[in-house]
Parts: sequence; structure tokens; C-alpha cells
Amino acid sequence: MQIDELKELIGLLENTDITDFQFEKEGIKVRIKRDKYVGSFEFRKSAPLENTKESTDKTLVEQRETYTVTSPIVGTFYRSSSADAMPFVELGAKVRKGQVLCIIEAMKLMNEIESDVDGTVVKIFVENNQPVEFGEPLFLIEI
Amino acid sequence: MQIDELKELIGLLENTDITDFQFEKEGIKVRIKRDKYVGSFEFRKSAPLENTKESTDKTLVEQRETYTVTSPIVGTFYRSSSADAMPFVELGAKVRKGQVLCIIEAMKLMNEIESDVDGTVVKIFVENNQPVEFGEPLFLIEI
Amino acid sequence: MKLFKKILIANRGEIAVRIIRACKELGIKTVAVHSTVDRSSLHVKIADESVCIGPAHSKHSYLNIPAILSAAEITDAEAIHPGYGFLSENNHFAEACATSNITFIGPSPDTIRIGGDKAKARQILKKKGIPVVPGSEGPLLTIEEAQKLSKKIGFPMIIKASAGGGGRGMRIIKEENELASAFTIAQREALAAFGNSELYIERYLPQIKHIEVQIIADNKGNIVHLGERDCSVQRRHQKLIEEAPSPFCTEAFRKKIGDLAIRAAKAMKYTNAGTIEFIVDADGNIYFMEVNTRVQVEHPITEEISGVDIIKEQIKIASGQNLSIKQNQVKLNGHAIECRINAEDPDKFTPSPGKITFFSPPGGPGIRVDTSAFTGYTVPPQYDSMIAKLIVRADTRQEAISKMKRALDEFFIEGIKTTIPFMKKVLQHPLFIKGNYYTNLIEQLSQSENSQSNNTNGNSP
Amino acid sequence: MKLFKKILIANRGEIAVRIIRACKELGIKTVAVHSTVDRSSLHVKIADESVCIGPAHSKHSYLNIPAILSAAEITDAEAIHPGYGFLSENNHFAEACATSNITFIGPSPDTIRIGGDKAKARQILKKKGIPVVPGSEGPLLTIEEAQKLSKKIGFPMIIKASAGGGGRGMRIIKEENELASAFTIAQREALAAFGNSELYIERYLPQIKHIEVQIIADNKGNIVHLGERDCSVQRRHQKLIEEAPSPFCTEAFRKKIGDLAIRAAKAMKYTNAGTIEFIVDADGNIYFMEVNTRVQVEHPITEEISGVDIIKEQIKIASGQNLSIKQNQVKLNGHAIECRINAEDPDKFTPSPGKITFFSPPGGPGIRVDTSAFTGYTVPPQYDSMIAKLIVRADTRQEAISKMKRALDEFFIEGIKTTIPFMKKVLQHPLFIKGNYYTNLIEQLSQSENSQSNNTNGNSP
Repeated sequence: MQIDELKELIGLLENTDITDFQFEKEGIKVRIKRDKYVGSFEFRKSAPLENTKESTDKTLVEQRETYTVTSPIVGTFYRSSSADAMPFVELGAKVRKGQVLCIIEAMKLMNEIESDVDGTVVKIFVENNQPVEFGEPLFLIEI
Repeated sequence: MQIDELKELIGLLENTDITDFQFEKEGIKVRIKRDKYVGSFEFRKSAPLENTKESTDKTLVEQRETYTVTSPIVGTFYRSSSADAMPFVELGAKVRKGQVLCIIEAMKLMNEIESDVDGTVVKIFVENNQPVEFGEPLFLIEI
Repeated sequence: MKLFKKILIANRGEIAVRIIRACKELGIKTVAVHSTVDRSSLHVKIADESVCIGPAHSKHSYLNIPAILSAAEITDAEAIHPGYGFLSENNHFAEACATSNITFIGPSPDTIRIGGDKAKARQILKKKGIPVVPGSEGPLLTIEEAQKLSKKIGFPMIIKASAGGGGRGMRIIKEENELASAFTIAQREALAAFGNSELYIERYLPQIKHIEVQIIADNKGNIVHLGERDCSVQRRHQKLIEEAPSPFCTEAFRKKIGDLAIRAAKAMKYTNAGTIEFIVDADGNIYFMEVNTRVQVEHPITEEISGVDIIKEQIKIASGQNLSIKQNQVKLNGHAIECRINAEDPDKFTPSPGKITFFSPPGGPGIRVDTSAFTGYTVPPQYDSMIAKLIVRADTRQEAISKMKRALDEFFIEGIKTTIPFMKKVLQHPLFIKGNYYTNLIEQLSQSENSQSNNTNGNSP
Repeated sequence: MKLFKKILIANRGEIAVRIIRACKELGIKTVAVHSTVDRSSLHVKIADESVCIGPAHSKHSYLNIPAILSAAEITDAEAIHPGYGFLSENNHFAEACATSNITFIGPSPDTIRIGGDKAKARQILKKKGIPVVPGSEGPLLTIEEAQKLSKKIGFPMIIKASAGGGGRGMRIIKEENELASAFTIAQREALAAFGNSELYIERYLPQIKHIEVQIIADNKGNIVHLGERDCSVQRRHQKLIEEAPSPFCTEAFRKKIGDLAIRAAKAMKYTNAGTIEFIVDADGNIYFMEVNTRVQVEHPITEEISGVDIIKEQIKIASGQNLSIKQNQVKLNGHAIECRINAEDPDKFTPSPGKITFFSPPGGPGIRVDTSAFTGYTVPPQYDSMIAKLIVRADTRQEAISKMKRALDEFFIEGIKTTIPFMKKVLQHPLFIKGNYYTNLIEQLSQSENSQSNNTNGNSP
């Protein structure tokens, strides 16, 4: 391991919250410890939406084979075309790319949201008739 | 690993919040620890006095066989008992514990500052007739 | 008349924070909207609710009318405050709000449209006998029209974009042979910047002051002005430092320019808060320049000397309340100065976005800081570079200058470059200290700096 | 009369910063002094010069008279501002300054000595016809004297230390059989805290308000008061929230208590700024309590409604200038409230020193923050726990309360515990909102909280 590689390694740890790093290979042993990361303060958003999102991100990290469908617009989320109609998709449903998953109403317009991938619906993040913001996760699809 | 590489390594750790760094390779073992990361902004004092002090600290780290005599009071530093008298000590002088090194005038009182150790005066930090603050380094004594 | 229960703030940065503060003090719930990059902003943090309305590019977020109206709908906001910039002077947005049954906090769509068409506003007010800088009657479409007019008003002239602002589409023409090419370039610039190539021409007045009057009007025809602001410290038509009152104004002059402002506002059937901008030449001649149909960046200096909270007045008026004061109750006290602190290189004025690693604003008596920045905040490159407004108030102009100097000295921002060092230079300029300055002050400052550094070079061995 | 060229500030924290700000605005150079632990403090940073005067323990630094005078000598400071606390009410220090030919910015040593001897001050003012709470004429040295006196004034009584302050050496005695032991304990406490075991006794008034009057006097005998401050929101005799004007005061009452304050100040030959503290009972009876011969923590609320910069006045008076205003020019406008933000657990009030990892103060109109804290600042355990004063000003008391609430909501401090959550609770208390509260408000608040949590416990399954 050369100084350049060490340099890169230290750079990698910057702006992460890693506090202890150990590495051993062929007689090389590296250990880097540091204090709890305080570098930058971020206001934590209190809205519950955020939590959903964070948990998604975690899921994404853990399972590489999922895809999250997010809302492209601000509006109200509907799982079916009308109050007495069946939902477009249920949990566990197989969906194809281009298939309508839900409707988001914005400015009195009904926007059909389609799946970007083929797969299985493993999570529905939002309740029917609830507001959603831009980028908010709607469905988790296992590819 | 050469001294240059070590120097560079230490430089790398500057401005990070790493507190403990260990490295082992082919019989070489490096460990660098440092104080809790202060992440924080510290106002830099602009007074030139400060710089003197910092350099002392560094000197202390490098050479364990020196002792810094600091000012116990705020006042004016005099190297001799009167304007036309000889200085109490010159650079290179051998001094004994208890020997008067200088006078600090405070509230019209002349306070004799004695050496705490036996040794040789290797540095005089303050010019004659200059103000000194509490804790300011006056003499560096090689023991 | 009951105030709104909930207001959506269709803006970001310090003005969003400013509006949320006013709402909180009035007991009104707030909805912040934000782009993805502004998720951790102060305005999002302090609002009761927040809605992400789109990606970083303002075209898809802060200028996205459907997204903003949808956000108001899903949060049941009764009114929208547009702040300044973005959609604040967009009459289509004001109309869309009305269609959606949401109160737009600002003037009527008609007033906004007239204010946005600067050639038209000139024409209307000239007819009502309000002096305008000699120039074209309406928009000019061809070089030939411009050449014909130049015979009448003479050189130097200035070309401006009808839909313009901030110096874009603006050209000074000193001689006739510059006209044709300048006209074409300005037309192209105006089209690119505002989607509208209409230009108008005015006589160019070399030594002028930019003095504007704050007005507020309710929906019953009551209207008052809160005195003037002197915004003559500009760099490339961007305001840097503003003060109120203007050191140029006597009490008689204040009455005259205030009356003109009220006449102009009445001619436009003005409601809510607004600003009538004038050019004043060295002889004290006043010419109408334009009207800004929204709250201004520099509104705090008027608040500081009048005691009127302009944002609260806007909200109360929009909810149907009458003006809380009459003209004879307006009392101006003391002197206020504002410095706009931008994330810019203080010498080259190039943007300096990035992470603020340390932020410690000044405090103590007479200091007001309007900012959305904090230690650890990242100034995004997508938006305006202004990160804080530093406002001081004191009994006299001299004390206000002293206060501003000490406040700038203790405004610590690390990690990015800011215009604070530049502000300190302006405050030391003899012409600023005397209060005897025109819109060319910054130019004079840079020239004297350049000649100084040239001298230094010349004297060096 | 010329102002000083250079002033040394013999204090630390927010008040040192406050004084340096005033000096800067007056064009006076400043010298900060600091202990080793305060090397990176804001007051050191913003002063023109700084001198380290000793180790962390205040006995060897901020209370070290020779070190402070030496610091003034080596920096050629002409005057010393002592702030509050530390040496500010030490008449020996004021005398030592005079001996060293350095102007002490404050009253004369004689006035300071009388102010520090609370039993003596009581005696002097009673003779001048100023009402004091019925009690001992001078210091009481023995239990026998106390017992004899108790027959005259009756129970409940309160024992106080002559040299006291901040609740130490204070004991409420409800019945005669408690007297002997309470007297002995208070004597011991007073000796330990102030090096002086002298006590005095007053009748204990159960429902009282703490109302104080700000006075300023020049060296020519001119004296004015700047109205009252209501400091009745206290916890264990420590002020937490102050407001001006007092919601209890009518215009007539203000005149009465103001006149009493001026009479008291004249009786003590008062010069410079000071505060006359009174107890007011529920029937509006006014009793002199003590005089504070220095600037108070809560001086900003008076500045906000009077427009007078008290620190600047102190400096001008000490330099020999006359008062800048007459009594009939004092105009009080609006309403101001101060919350003291302490580094303390908001429930248990235990100190919470340590590193502030994030600090973002509120801003906008009507907000003033006096602090020396910043992101990354470490609150040392050696000194006072107050880290910031949050002051608001508005036209009415109701608006000031709304403003304070929103300001507390956007005051973000991380890394240490602060009393901000506690302040929010007090501001929501019906008695505070009504303005109908006495010094027992916090006690009432905790009692109702306790009974609430008891109820909750009782109802839980």
C-alpha cells in the first residue's frame, strides 16, 4: 500500500460517519479511528414522509434487486380510478413496465403513474387518498 | 516508509477528524493518535504573542530536555534591575534553580522571576521593556 | 376580518424565512415548498409543513406553477405569498391562484401585468402627468423607429428591455453610429433573458440617484407611503447597499416624491405592498422609472424607521383588512442601512457557492440579520448568491454607519467567499460617508483602487 | 469633553462583547482580558487587543485586581468597564483604579460600598423617607437581637445577608421556633458565600412583584430614570424572564416608582448607571429592596423601549460628559421581553457545560441577541451558565410574546442542554400571558406540572 492509496482511503472516509476502519491484507494492516462525525449540521425534517424515504434508502442499500417508483409530481395519491373501483395493483402483484400503478391528482387532472420496470410490488408506501410530494416513494418493486 | 512520507501522512490527517491511525507493513508500524476532534471553529488570536507560544510548544515536543519559564503575572518585562545595569542573564548563561532571571513590573512593584530549574538559557522570548501576559513564555532553559 | 389559517410560501432562502416569521407571529400556519436541493433549508425547518415541489432547477420547482398550486391544495393553504423573484411578478400565476380559489398575496393580475411591461407603465403614468425620463412612448420594435426617436431625445441614450430588470437587455449609447448594433444586441439579450424582445429608449442621465418609495394600499382604496429608500449604491444595476431615509432628501422633497408615488400607484389601481422606483438627477428632478409589484429585498430598512411590518401588512390586506395606519400617522424615526451579503468573490464578484463551515452573525442593539444560512449550510449554485441581509438602525446616519462597520467586523463566515470585505470598503468611501453619491459610486471606487494600485506599481523599484 | 481613547473590559462573555460593541461604535479602542480557558472567546476575538490575566479560576483571573490593573497599564487603557458580576460592585477595585489613574466606569467607591451593604442602604434610605419592607434597622449580629425584632415585625419573616445576592444566605421563617436554627445556618451561608456573616431581617411578603427602575446620572447632578423593568419571573431568586414596561404599572404608578428611584439615587449621591430594585405587593405598595451599582443583565429591554444605549451613556458620563437626555425627553415606546438562555437542564436546572456543536440564533424584525456563543464554542464549567440573552421588541405586549415564542422556536443550540424548552413553557402559562404574575410563578408552574404528571400516573392502567 502506497501513500497515494492511503490518501485516497482517508479521502473516502471524509464526509462519512465511519468512526473505526480496519484493513488487513498480506502483512498490511491499517486502522483508522475517529470521533463521532460532527462536521455538518443538517436540519432534520420532522415530516413523517421523510422517515419513509429514509427507510427506502436503507432497503435499497440492502437489496440491490429492488426499484422504487417515486412521485414525479405533487398531488393526491389514488390507488384506483374511482372510489368504488378496484386498486390498480395490490401488494404482491406482478407488474410490467408501462403498467399503471396509481393516479396522482394535481390541479384537478388525473395523472396515471406507470411502472418503469417489470417486477413484483413488495411495498406500497402511501395510503390511498393521501397527499404526496415530488420524489416521494410510492411503490417498491422487486425486479 | 520515509520521513517525507510520514510528513505527508501527518499532513493528510490535518483538517480531518481522525483521532487514531495505525499502519503496519513489513516490520514498519505507524500509529498516530491525537486529541478529540474539535470540529469546531476556533477564533485565532491575532496577537503576535501567541505565535511565540506555539513555537515553544513545538520545541517542547521535539526536545524533552528543555523547560520553559513562563510569566506568572501580567506586567512589563525587564532583563536587568535598572536601565544601566547588566542583564540578569544572557543567552547561553548557566543558571541555577532559584536564580533571578528577570524582573516583571506590575502595579509599580518589581517582581523577581526565578528559574525553576538548573540549566542553560537557550532562548529569550521577550525583548527588554516589553509587556507580557499571564503564562507568556520568557526563557527556554536546556536542562 | 379573519386572517388566513394557513399560508403557503412560494419561495426559498431568507425571504421565505422572513414570511414564515411574520405568519408565526400572526398565529397563521405555514407551508414551505422546496426543491430537492433545499430539503435541509431553514425555511423548511421552521415551517409547520413542507412539500418538495421538484428538482433543483427553479424552472421545475420554484417556477413550477402546477406543482405549487398542487402543494397548496394538498395542504389546504388558503393563500400564497410569492416573496420576491420567482413567480412574484408573474400575472399568470396570480390569475391561476384566483382560479384555484387561493388568495395571491400581492396586487391584482392587471396591476402586475402593467408593472411588468415597463414601456407600458411609462406610457400610462406619463399620460397621468407623472414625469418620466424623456424617451419612447411605447415599445420600439425596429431600428428605424429607434433612429427616428434618437433625433428627438439626443445622445447619450439608454436602451432597456420592456420586460427587463437587473441590467439585462440594457445598453448605453453615446453616439448615433453605436445605435444600430446596440439595438440588435439588446433585442437578442432581452429575448433570451425574458422571452420578449420589446425595447424602449430613454435619455441617459449620467449622474443619477436611484430613489424608491414604499407604498401600501388596501382593497378599499386607502393608500399610504412609508418614505423613500436610497438604492444608489449599485454595481452593474444590482443594488448592494440601501439606506432610508435618503441623505439626499429634504422633508419637502420627501413629500414631493411620496405624492408622486401615491399618484402613480393610484393610476395603476394599486393594492397591497409595492415600490415605485424613481431616478433623481443631481438637480433634484424626479423621473418615474418603474414599479415593482412585490415586496423588495430592501424592505427591512423601511420597517426599521417606520415601525411598520410590511409583510404582516401584506397578509392583513390580502385577507381583506384595511390599512392599519393613515398617512399622517406614518412617523419615520432614525436611520437604517442594509448591506446585502452575497456568496461572491469580493474583488471579482464571481459566485462562490459551497459549504459554509462557520457562520456567526453579529448581534447586540440596533442589529437585524435576515438570513437562512447557518454553520454547515451549503449555498447551492442554482439560485441567487445573496446569503444574508445585514440591517442596522440608529438615531443618526453617522451612528448607523459606525454600527454597520462594527457589525461587518463581527460577521464571521468561513468556507465560502463573501462580499463583506467589499462592503467595508464602500462604507469607508468619503462620498458614501458624506452621503453625496450617485449610481456611479462603485465605478468611482474601483477606478480609484485601480489607479492606486497602478501608482504603487509605478513607484516600486 | 473627549471620550476615552482606549477602554479595558474587565469581564467575559456576552457583557464583554456588548461593551466592546459600544466602544467600537464610539470609535474607542478596546482591550479584552481573559483567563487561559477563554483564549478563543468572542470577546477576545473582536477586541483590538487582549491580555491573558490568569488561569481559569476567576479568583486568579477575572477577580485578580493587580493583574487587571497591570493589563490596563501595559496597554495604556484610560478606563475600565467592569460589566456585571466579578469586580463590578467591588469598591476596593474602584478605589484601586482611581489610585492607578484609571477611570472606573461606574459610580464612586462610596456609592458602591453603600450599595453592597444592603442593611446599611436600607437604613440610609429609610431615614430619607423611602419606604422599606418592615424589618431590622441595621445589621443583626445575634439570635437574641433577631428574636427581639421578630416580636415587632411578626411572622413570616425573611432573613437576608447584608453582603448578599442571588438567594444565598436567605431563609424564610414561618414560625418563631424556626428562627434560631435558620439564623445560624444563614449566618454560616453568608460567611461562606460573601466572607461576611452580617444578616438583616424583613417581613416576608408572600405575593410580591420584583420591579426595578433603571437610572442614569452624570457627574453634575443630572439624573433621569428610564422606566421600570418587571423581573418577577424568578426561580430561587434568579431572574429568568424580564419585561419592560411592567404589565402591572399604570402611568401614575410609573411616575411614583420612578420618583422614588430618583430620590433613592440622590440620597446615595449616585453617578453613572444603576438600578433601584423594589418589592411591590399585590396592593401596589412599593418597598425599596436594594440598589445595584452596575449595569444589569437585563438592561437591553430598557434600551429597546427607551432608545437609550445605556453602555454608551455609561462611557460618556465616565468621560465627564453630561447626560444626553432630560427626564421629559424620555419616551418609552412598545414592549420588550428578555429570556435568559442558560446552559442548564430545562427540568432540573443542573448546569450543562460543554461544546456547542451547533448554534443558530433567531433573526428578523424586532429580535436582538446578545451572546458570545457560536458553533464550536465550549461553555466552560467555571463561570456563569448564561450563554445568550434573547430580547424582542414589539408595539404591544401581546405581539412581543408572539415574537418571543417564534424566536425561541428558531433558536437552535445543539451539544448542550439549554433552558429554551423551559422558557417556552413559561410563555404559555395563563398567568404570564395575562401579565398577572408574582415571584412565585415558577413555583406555581412546577406544582401544576407535578400534579398533572401525578394525575397522568394515576390514570394510567
